[in-house]
Amino acid sequence: MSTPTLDKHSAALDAAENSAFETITVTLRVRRFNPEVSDEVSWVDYQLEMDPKERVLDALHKVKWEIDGSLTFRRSCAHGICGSDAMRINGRNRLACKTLLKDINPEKPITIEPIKGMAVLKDLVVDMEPFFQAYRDVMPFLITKGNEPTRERRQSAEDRERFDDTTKCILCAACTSSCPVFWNDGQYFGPAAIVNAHRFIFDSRDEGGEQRLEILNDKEGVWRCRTTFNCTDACPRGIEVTKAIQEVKRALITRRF
Amino acid sequence: MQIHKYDTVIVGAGGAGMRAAIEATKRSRTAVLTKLYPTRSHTGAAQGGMAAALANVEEDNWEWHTFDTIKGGDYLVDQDAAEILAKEAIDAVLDLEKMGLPFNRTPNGTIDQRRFGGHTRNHGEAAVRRACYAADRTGHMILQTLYQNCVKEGVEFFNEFYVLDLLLTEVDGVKRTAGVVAYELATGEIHVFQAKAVVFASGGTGKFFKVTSNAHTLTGDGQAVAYRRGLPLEDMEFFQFHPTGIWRMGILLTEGARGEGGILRNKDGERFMEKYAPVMKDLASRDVVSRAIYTEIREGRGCGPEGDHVYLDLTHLPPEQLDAKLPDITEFARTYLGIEPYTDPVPIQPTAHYAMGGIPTNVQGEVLADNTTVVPGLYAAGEVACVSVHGANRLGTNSLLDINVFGRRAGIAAAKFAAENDFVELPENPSELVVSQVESLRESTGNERVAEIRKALQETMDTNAMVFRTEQTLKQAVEDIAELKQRYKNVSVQDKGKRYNTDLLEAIELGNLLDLAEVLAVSALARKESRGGHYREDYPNRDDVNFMRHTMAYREVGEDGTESIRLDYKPVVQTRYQPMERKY
Amino acid sequence: MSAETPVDAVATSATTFSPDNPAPVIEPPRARSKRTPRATRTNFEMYGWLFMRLSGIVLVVLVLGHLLIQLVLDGGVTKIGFAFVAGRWASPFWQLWDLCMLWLAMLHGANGLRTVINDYAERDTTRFWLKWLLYTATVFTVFLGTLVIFTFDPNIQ
Amino acid sequence: MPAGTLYRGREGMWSWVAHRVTGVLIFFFLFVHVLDTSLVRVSPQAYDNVVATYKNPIVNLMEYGLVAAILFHALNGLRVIAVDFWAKGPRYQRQMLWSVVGIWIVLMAGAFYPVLQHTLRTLFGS
Ligand SMILES: Cc1cc2nc3c(=O)[nH]c(=O)nc-3n(C[C@H](O)[C@H](O)[C@H](O)COP(=O)(O)OP(=O)(O)OC[C@H]3O[C@@H](n4cnc5c(N)ncnc54)[C@H](O)[C@@H]3O)c2cc1C
Ligand code: HEM
Ligand code: SF4
Ligand code: F3S
Ligand code: FES
Repeated sequence: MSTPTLDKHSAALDAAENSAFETITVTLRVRRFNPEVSDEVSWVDYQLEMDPKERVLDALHKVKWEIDGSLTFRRSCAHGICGSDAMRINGRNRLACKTLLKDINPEKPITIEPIKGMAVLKDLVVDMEPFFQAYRDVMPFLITKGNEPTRERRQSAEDRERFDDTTKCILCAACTSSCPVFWNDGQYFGPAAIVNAHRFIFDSRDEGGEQRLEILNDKEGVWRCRTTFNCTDACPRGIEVTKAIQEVKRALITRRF
Repeated sequence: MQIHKYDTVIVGAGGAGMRAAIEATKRSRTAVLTKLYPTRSHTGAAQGGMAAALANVEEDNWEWHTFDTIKGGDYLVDQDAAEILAKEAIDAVLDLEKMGLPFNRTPNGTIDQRRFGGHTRNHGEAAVRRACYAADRTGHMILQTLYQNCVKEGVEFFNEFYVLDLLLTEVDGVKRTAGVVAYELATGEIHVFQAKAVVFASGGTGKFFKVTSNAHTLTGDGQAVAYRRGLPLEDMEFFQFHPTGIWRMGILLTEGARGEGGILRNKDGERFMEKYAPVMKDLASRDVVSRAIYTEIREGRGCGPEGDHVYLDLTHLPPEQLDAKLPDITEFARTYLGIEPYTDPVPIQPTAHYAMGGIPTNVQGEVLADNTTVVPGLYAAGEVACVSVHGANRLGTNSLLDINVFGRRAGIAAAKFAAENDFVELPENPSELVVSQVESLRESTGNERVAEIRKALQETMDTNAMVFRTEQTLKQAVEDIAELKQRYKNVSVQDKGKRYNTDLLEAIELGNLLDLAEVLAVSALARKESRGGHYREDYPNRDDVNFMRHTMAYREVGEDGTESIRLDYKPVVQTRYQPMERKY
Repeated sequence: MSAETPVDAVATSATTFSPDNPAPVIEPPRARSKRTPRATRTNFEMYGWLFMRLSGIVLVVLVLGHLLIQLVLDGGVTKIGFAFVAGRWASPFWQLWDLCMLWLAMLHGANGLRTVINDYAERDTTRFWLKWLLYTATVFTVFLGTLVIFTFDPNIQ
Repeated sequence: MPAGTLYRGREGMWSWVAHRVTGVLIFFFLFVHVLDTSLVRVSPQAYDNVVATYKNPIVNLMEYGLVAAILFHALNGLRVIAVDFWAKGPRYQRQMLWSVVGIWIVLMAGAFYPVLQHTLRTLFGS
């Protein structure tokens, strides 16, 4: 049995535990839009007493629950696993539930807007259908030929590791809606769809890679990516999105020659 | 109002709903209604693994798994169901693998397995490696894989549709399933779905607790809808408290962390589980560990300035192992606590996690209207249902298994029923109840706010109906809930619009939580014994003579419109295993 | 049809599917949406992309070399004049150099501008006319440049 | 400013913006450059007249700007190619960008006198 670690209480642990609930005043500056009320977009400031260790989602909830119930946003899990609450916080795409106030300079007003490049339906809610359509278009499912084996398909640990990174995607759209190419006309498949294609193209069990590559070889496919890395910076799951896109590009080139 | 007609309607697109949909779509015209986009379902939050006696890494068999499940459930498990669960587990895992799920692999390329609480070799001798896993995001991979296969099969989804009512029509004195009523979030429109068969797979109800691993959206809608339509709820007093939630936040840190060698320690650095469960130690079943943690805290050995938590210590594990096997939960500790798990122990406390109880079903997933009669055409699977394979306490990894095994069964059975039967006529004015519910909330000018009532509900549940319960605390809970239900009548919403009115839906969800919390408290009050997840300090022992039976709670409406709860009981199915004392 | 074929497999296929006669599994790829691009089946975008990288690498040598000679060595811009040009184009090496540079840079730039237009032009007609302008200008410039390099006459007048 | 704020992308995004702007700039310059050079087909005088205007300090300064644009575009182009073809490229894109900027500054400093010497001489005498 290893020795107790408690005498070497680190500063971080101390800080975490001694979090007597101290609050500061933060200003949320939210971009609001409700077509039932007005065609105009407005920015509304909310002053809140919050603990800096709370999440931006907590602040939004505080507004909704205590100030204005009509503020509308999507959320579910509250810990960065369901992909509901991607939004633009201080100009950058993030998950509201994975962003602590203290990490985004709560001294200044925190701006909150819907993600870019998708139709805004109300406040922070955008139309996700085109996003999921692009996902469905890359055939995101295992394609195999021949008879099913009786037991599992074998796969070496290395082969499994090959596509591990891209299996983490939660389809939050933070990447796609941060991509300058996507903002223009929304026709580009977008990084999320490519990430999910990558997950199958590099799965040793899959035999549909060729078809997926053909789809992504299209005019609106991988070649539109300009390596701006916004997607990689935005991904809350830490997926190396641009790297995955480059790997798909290279796979296309090597298989076409 | 719009009316749609489908052979089979599935409510919920979590693991259970989508597993059912894959089967049902192949066999009948199927619609899946879900209040969240399918990939947002809380199955995606599950971390640790899915149990199946594959015996890929060490000797194991489904019979041991059955035993562990029954013992884990403190013998309240229906043993025929547990047997099916353990037996079909193997195919359930292999099916998922064939659908593409990227499990972690052993050196020879088969599915890797790890240890989990309560899973043992040869009836309790030692921990066994039975949990199939994909790092610490097994649920995520299951949810993604099932959604991918729904895309492949062309399953028809109605996303962001809230099912708010179940339609039952009496035909020749028998209540039969006619369909469901749903509210479309985007437009505020009411939709009636006429269906031959309906499968409820709408998940858990943990949001009536404050510290919980459950999502904001887990508000027990399915249970509440069925209950309001006169169907019973089984074993609602059994709620699982997971030992390791992030302190104060409730975000889960998987049991897999202890499966990989993590250790619980109190403020003196002592590995206290050695005292409570000498054999299984940190991997004893969840109810045992949660009680041990609270005992440590109560006896003054808790950590932190207020002594209100203990530590999950992973510091002795090599960082590479943490990165490979537990990347997500270590990330949670960093993000939400600012702690580095390589070097610091993580403050944790038990967190409300899983509803063992729910809508009673038989092993085909058919919903029961009482102890024996099935409701023709109505099915339930997943956390919303109570088969009962989990009895008084669910073993870790058995729920991901449950949703796959019984989701599949329910999907097949429902489609088969739809193929063999005709539509039942819709009741007159089918959307009446929902319309009046929605309209009265929208028009209410009351001065109560949803958030305040919900907060009060969560406070009373955390204080009075958590890990330790007594007659007194439970009475307090019942009293508080009754008062909150009165206040709820005066609740009003600020958003009066039609488009994406989540304000309104939160109010409806709160109504569901209140009903279910009441059932939980009343059922718990009546169960004067301690068993599994239900621990009564005033009755600390298991009482097989009086309470070896399932609770069935019915909603009764008196002549004058007053509501009350009637409790009834149902025998436990025992096949092979006689109840024994439960030791780990 | 062989004797083993179950009768009901044929009979029921007309209307509904039953549990024992599930609907046929549709082979992927599935019905595509309006948004889904028609499979182009050409590698045009890929070649364009590759050309940008390959020409880029060559251009580094050509353009930077050109800049070095024109602007840095031997007194920089000061020296440039008809005589200087005449001197350089007397050698086929420099003719070839400038020719390659002209072609590659123009094609590289034109293809780059094509993507820029694709990105920002919102309406199809705008897009069409802008591209038309681009291609005309490119063809004209390449043509003119080539002509000048090959028909250059140091003894003009 | 109800329209929404600017996206606060990081190095990757801004380097791309610069790459695109410089690329377009160079293209237009090239277009003009081919036109003026073709004057050598008209007459030496015509050519020398135009080139003479290049020796004007303002145009000379613009020339320095052009060099800046080309150098950045070329160096960053090489970085983009490295990102595309070197497996570790995406991971080191930021470091590579700062290297590009570093080299660019050094080269620009080096080009300062040679490119602008004419202007410096005319303005300040030699
Ligand atoms: C943090 C966490 C970790 C866990 N880890 C494990 C583990 O390692 N192993 C294990 O075996 N189990 C684990 N569990 C338990 C297990 O994940 C869940 O019990 C299981 O996923 C429930 O699946 P489900 O399909 O029943 O419900 P969910 O996945 O919750 O899905 C519910 C669905 O119903 C829909 N829905 C709800 N209400 C309505 C309505 N009114 N109208 C329409 N649709 C509705 C939702 O949109 C959603 O699609 C964990 C649970 C949690 C919370
Ligand atoms: C000197 C060496 C050069 C190199 C190494 C180089 C490299 C590149 C590369 C790799 C790209 C592709 C960028 C991407 O796809 O994201 C590119 C784009 C481009 N280049 Fe060059 N280039 C060079 C010179 C030129 C010249 C001389 C011109 C002008 C005629 C030019 C104009 C452009 C344009 C307009 C683009 C498109 C920009 C965009 O789409 O964002 N480049 N360059
Ligand atoms: S790749 Fe990352 S940012 Fe993009 S959808 Fe997936 S999880 Fe979100
Ligand atoms: S942001 Fe867009 S341009 Fe490429 S690197 Fe990412 S997809
Ligand atoms: S609420 Fe689930 S990701 Fe933020």
